[in-house]
Amino acid sequence: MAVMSYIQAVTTALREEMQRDEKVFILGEDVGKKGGVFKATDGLYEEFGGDRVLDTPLSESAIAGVGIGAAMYGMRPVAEMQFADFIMPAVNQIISEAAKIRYRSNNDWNAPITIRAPYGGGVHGALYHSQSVEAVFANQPGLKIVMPSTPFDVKGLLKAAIRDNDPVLFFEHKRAYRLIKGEVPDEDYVLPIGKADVKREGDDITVITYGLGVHFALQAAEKLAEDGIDTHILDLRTVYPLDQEAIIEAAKKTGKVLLVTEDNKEGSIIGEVAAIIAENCLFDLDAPVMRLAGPDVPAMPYSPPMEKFFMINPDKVEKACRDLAEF
Amino acid sequence: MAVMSYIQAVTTALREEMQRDEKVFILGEDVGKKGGVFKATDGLYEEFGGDRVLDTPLSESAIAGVGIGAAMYGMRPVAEMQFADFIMPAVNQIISEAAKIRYRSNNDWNAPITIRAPYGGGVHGALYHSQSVEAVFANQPGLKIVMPSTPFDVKGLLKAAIRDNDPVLFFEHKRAYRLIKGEVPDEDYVLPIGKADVKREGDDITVITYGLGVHFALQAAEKLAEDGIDTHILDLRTVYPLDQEAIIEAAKKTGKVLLVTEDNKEGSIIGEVAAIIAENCLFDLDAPVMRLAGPDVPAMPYSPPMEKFFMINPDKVEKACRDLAEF
Amino acid sequence: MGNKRHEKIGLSEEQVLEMYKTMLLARKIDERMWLLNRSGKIPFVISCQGQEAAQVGAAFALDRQKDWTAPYYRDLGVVLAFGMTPKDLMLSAFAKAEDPNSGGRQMPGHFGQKKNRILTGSSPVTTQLPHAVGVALAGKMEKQDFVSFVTLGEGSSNQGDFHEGLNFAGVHKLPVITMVENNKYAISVPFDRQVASENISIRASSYGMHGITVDGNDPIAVYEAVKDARERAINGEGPSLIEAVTYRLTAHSSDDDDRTYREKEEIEEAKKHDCVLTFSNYLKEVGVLTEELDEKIHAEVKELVNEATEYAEEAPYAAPEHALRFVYEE
Amino acid sequence: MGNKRHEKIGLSEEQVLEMYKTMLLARKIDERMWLLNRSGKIPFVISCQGQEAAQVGAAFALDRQKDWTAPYYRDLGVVLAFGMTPKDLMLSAFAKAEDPNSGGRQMPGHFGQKKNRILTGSSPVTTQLPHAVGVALAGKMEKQDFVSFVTLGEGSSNQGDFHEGLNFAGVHKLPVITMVENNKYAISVPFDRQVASENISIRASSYGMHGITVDGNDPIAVYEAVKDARERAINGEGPSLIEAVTYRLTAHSSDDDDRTYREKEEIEEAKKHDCVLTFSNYLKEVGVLTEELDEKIHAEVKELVNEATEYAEEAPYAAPEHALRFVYEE
Ligand SMILES: Cc1ncc(C[n+]2csc(CCOP(=O)(O)OP(=O)(O)O)c2C)c(N)n1
Ligand SMILES: Cc1ncc(C[n+]2csc(CCOP(=O)(O)OP(=O)(O)O)c2C)c(N)n1
Ligand SMILES: [Mg+2]
Ligand SMILES: [Mg+2]
Repeated sequence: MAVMSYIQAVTTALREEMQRDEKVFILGEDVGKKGGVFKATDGLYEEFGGDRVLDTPLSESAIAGVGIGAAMYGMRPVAEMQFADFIMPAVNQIISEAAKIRYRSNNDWNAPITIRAPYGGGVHGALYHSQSVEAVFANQPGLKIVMPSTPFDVKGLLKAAIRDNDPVLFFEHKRAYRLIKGEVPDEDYVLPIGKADVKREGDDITVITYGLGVHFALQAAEKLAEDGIDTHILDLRTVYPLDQEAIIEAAKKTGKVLLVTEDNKEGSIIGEVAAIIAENCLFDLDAPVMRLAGPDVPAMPYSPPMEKFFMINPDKVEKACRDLAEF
Repeated sequence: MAVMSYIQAVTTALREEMQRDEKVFILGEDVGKKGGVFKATDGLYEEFGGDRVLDTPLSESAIAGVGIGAAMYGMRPVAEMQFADFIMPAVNQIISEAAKIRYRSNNDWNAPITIRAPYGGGVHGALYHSQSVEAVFANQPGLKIVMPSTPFDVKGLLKAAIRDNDPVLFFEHKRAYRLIKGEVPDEDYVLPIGKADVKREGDDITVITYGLGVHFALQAAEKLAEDGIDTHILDLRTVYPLDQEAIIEAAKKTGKVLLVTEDNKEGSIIGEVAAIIAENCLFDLDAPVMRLAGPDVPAMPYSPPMEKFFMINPDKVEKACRDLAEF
Repeated sequence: MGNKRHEKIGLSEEQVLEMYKTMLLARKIDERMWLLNRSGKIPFVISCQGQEAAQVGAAFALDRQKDWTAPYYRDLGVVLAFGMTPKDLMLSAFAKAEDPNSGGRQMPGHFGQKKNRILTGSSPVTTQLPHAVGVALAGKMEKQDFVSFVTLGEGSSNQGDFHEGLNFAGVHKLPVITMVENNKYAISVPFDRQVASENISIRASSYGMHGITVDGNDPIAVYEAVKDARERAINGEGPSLIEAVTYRLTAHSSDDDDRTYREKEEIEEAKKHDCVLTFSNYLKEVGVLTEELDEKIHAEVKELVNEATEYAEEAPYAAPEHALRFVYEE
Repeated sequence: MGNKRHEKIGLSEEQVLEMYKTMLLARKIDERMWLLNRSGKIPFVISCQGQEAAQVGAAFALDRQKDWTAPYYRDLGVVLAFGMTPKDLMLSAFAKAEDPNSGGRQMPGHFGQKKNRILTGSSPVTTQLPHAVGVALAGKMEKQDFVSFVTLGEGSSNQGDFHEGLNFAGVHKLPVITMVENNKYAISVPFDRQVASENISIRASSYGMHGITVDGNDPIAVYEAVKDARERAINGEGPSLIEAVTYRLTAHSSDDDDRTYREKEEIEEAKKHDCVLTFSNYLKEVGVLTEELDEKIHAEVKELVNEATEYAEEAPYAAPEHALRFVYEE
């Protein structure tokens, strides 16, 4: 078992899948010679050649659309969007096409494409290199949206996404790329898409979150533990469709729920999590559902004071947890 | 005061605004000579000429993008997307551009564009002429999304949208176009964007909905009244950003809340409504929040039995209301 | 006995008769659908009428056992040539469970059938173009020798996906043939308010590919152009853009009334060049088609259409709850 | 005294000196930003280096009191010519409250300033092109006599918005000039893996517009091409597409390491044609610029850059809560 960074887990999963199945190939901007702007595909061009690690023109709709076509043929394309913010030109291909191909053809066709994109803030990326875009897609049956928090989850879930027979959006937190390290088994394994994961057992309050929020919650939980507050942490891992059962169980466990996202608050996927709780756990709650999120402004500003103001962090999570515990 | 159809209210609002302000112009596919595929712009080409009722090439991203450019210059473009389903190629222009222009320029620029699109099902429109697409945009601060239910609201809100100094998405229910009629004052009036509206006062249960759902709820309420169930109906009218105050008030009023949308359930805007209630009204609720929505399948099928199965209707609303009342 | 143009380019009598029959079949299915629509039996129809020559001419120039296609909604002629049956098409028109395109989930004109390598299509225009490029890319990666054939209207050639898809194909020299069926209108918008270039094929130069404009009313001319494009593709010379100039003989769809935006005279004039008529005349002139044979073909076609209509009308709908199936793999 | 090419096209000594100074100023601001970045004072820089001639040559051919522009992130030369000051630019680099582009909300290179008719720009490439078309449409509707000028990179010319925007402009014959600054790379992807056409200007024919490729290292050639395009636009002859062939002398941005994808020799070779250098040589050859004057200009520029840097470094950030302002009209 090796300790590796979040981004190394991405590269490892890609490499192993390409070795395992020659129908797997990568396409995107700068993924080839350069190895990606974040180096997620580093070394793959050298190992697998330019045909399987394909530098495309600067055209996200074509990257998605050509990938979908190849997937319908029977290939296993892994498309990279250079930043999640730049997935927007491909929305038509993703929502109108990828999501609906199986359904509209009555199961005759399917489009097993994986679309990877780095998302998230706290990297001085300003408005267009910091966004969380999952909510745009989290109302489209036919799609799955995976947002892993740890290197272990990255490897197992990215492999699962590539092998999945339906389209999967795979959002990687760009600040986690080098910040987050963890143990990753050398062997081949997959983790189930659609299943949330308890990252910490606790009895007093429940935090439900995903991505970098999981680490912020874990850090906050350490501090809270010092004061005898025991935090239960559920990592959604797949944010669409949600793991309702796990959410209900986690909410019922403590009766006090904090939902955390770094996306803008209104319309983010934690709204749906709150709705599931409101529908299913009303009489189990000891406090109103609480949400911690980015403010409802278009996106994270560039200047450090404003960026910090926008971005969630362990302190903000801790403070919200204390308020909830004291309720 | 004239009785007119929902679509006549659209045309009336457009005509009056174009007469009032010569900076207002219309652009879209087939809006000119043909008067729009639904005839929403009928007669305007004859009255205002081809320069102000502009038939564009078949390019939604250009329709939005050119409109945004003209709006930044100081015009008041009203862009038509032929069907809401076909707004997807324009998502980048709407989310990355229109929504963020004021914020990113620190208030130096603004983009007062109105984008109209017919949405909704029950018209044998199949997967791509029936969708509710509001959830795609309902997480984008800087945008406003208006979805009126009555001819009166259409006229007042469309005028307000055109005069608004920020971008507004204005979704019109295509089945309401000719189905729904109502009184519309002859004079010029605007209704406030961002405000929900009580469409029926009641004490037993609360239904919160929008668009065609309002009429289904009103019909159901009549039947329920016969059995002594008194229904309070809140029409959201603006689905983003939501009128939190009105939602909280309506939920508290009866303590039993049914949320209705014809969109797929998971990730629809009623999830956010439920979240607002879960945050603010926990101790005022006598029953779990209940949601009635389309099933989580990509979109409405064409064949009548499957379409009917998908689509909400007064009977489904009534049944849900009874379940809630009996809780 | 006129000039046998078809022979010069290697088309046999059997082939041209088969082409003629396919064109006629497409036309007659389409006409029947209008009747069914006007009598309230099917909610919607969108037509191939006027474009059969382009569709059938192109399809016959392909290897229909091997090549892949991503047709657009008017391509009745293409899908018939690729193996879809009149029954399949009528099942789709009636939205019945057995419809191989979508099981009644999509409107007619939204083709798709895996066994015949017809990619499933949607309503938003031009999205199929990058798909066809993707299939060509896959074929190249897998060292297959098929081509991928995609069609769209001239209005649709102004979507971003046209540009992005063709540039991708051009850069990677992929075996994909794009045929724009220029019927001069996009619903109500005429060519000159829609397309800024003098014609569509000139756009090929933006993508470093071969481009040509042909008379879309002449199935032999279209056959020749597509045959040539296919050879280029197979020889590694990359993609082609073909513009087939046609005319839309019907309204845009059963929901459209074209009298508000085009003159009756224009349509009357176009009808004189109706490709089914002119091809039939050609075949008669060159002695391939006799009156007798023509009658026989008409009768056969009619029989096929009748049979298909009856079958489809009787066939059951999918159960309401079937709407819940096949969102994801089951 | 060499051949005074600038005089032949009506450029005075003052004008060419002003152009030279603007190019130099752009270069020196950019160089300073790299220093600031490398010493950890600013998080990011994206460069104009190598493209100043194209930018300044183009801007000077416009009516800078009247015309509108939608520049892209490298266009330091354009925005300086349109009235943005070194101070404004340094305030943006330091993300300070007073930055007129965005108040420190956007990265440097995201220009915008209403008083100088510089449209606000974003990061997703090519979205500005339809905006410029929209401004041109508005100008035409309002019977104004300005043009709208938009730039982008050659990689960005493969986005759908390029096609959709230019086709719109072509159909409606709008007064918009699009200049593609072809610096041969889109981050790491070279021209031939990016663009399927032989050059960019050939794409003009897809939109029925005037197209021309010019040497982007020669400000006089670019000036001439844009001047001509502007006249066409003002005379109602419609839009133009100009390709200015340049080279990107730096890495893509301060986050990029270009050694992984291009040879040092290639860059060394390009530096020989560095436009600031070659233009300075030209001006000296034709006797417009003396060594003495050049030194004076350098000193002035240095002073401007120093002043701007100091001012911006000292200037305050916006308050944290300012992040909540201006989502909607207040
Ligand atoms: C993205 C998108 N926008 C709008 C429509 C509505 N629409 C359907 S067909 C059509 C016109 C298509 O014209 P053209 O491409 O010339 O094909 P034709 O119908 O003439 O064969 C339009 C606007 C659509 N289907 N997709
Ligand atoms: C839609 C979109 N996709 C990806 C990016 C990331 N990106 C920024 S610049 C760039 C390359 C642009 O190349 P080119 O258009 O040639 O301009 P240059 O930087 O060479 O001047 C890329 C891929 C982006 N900004 N927008
Ligand atoms: Mg057409
Ligand atoms: Mg470039």
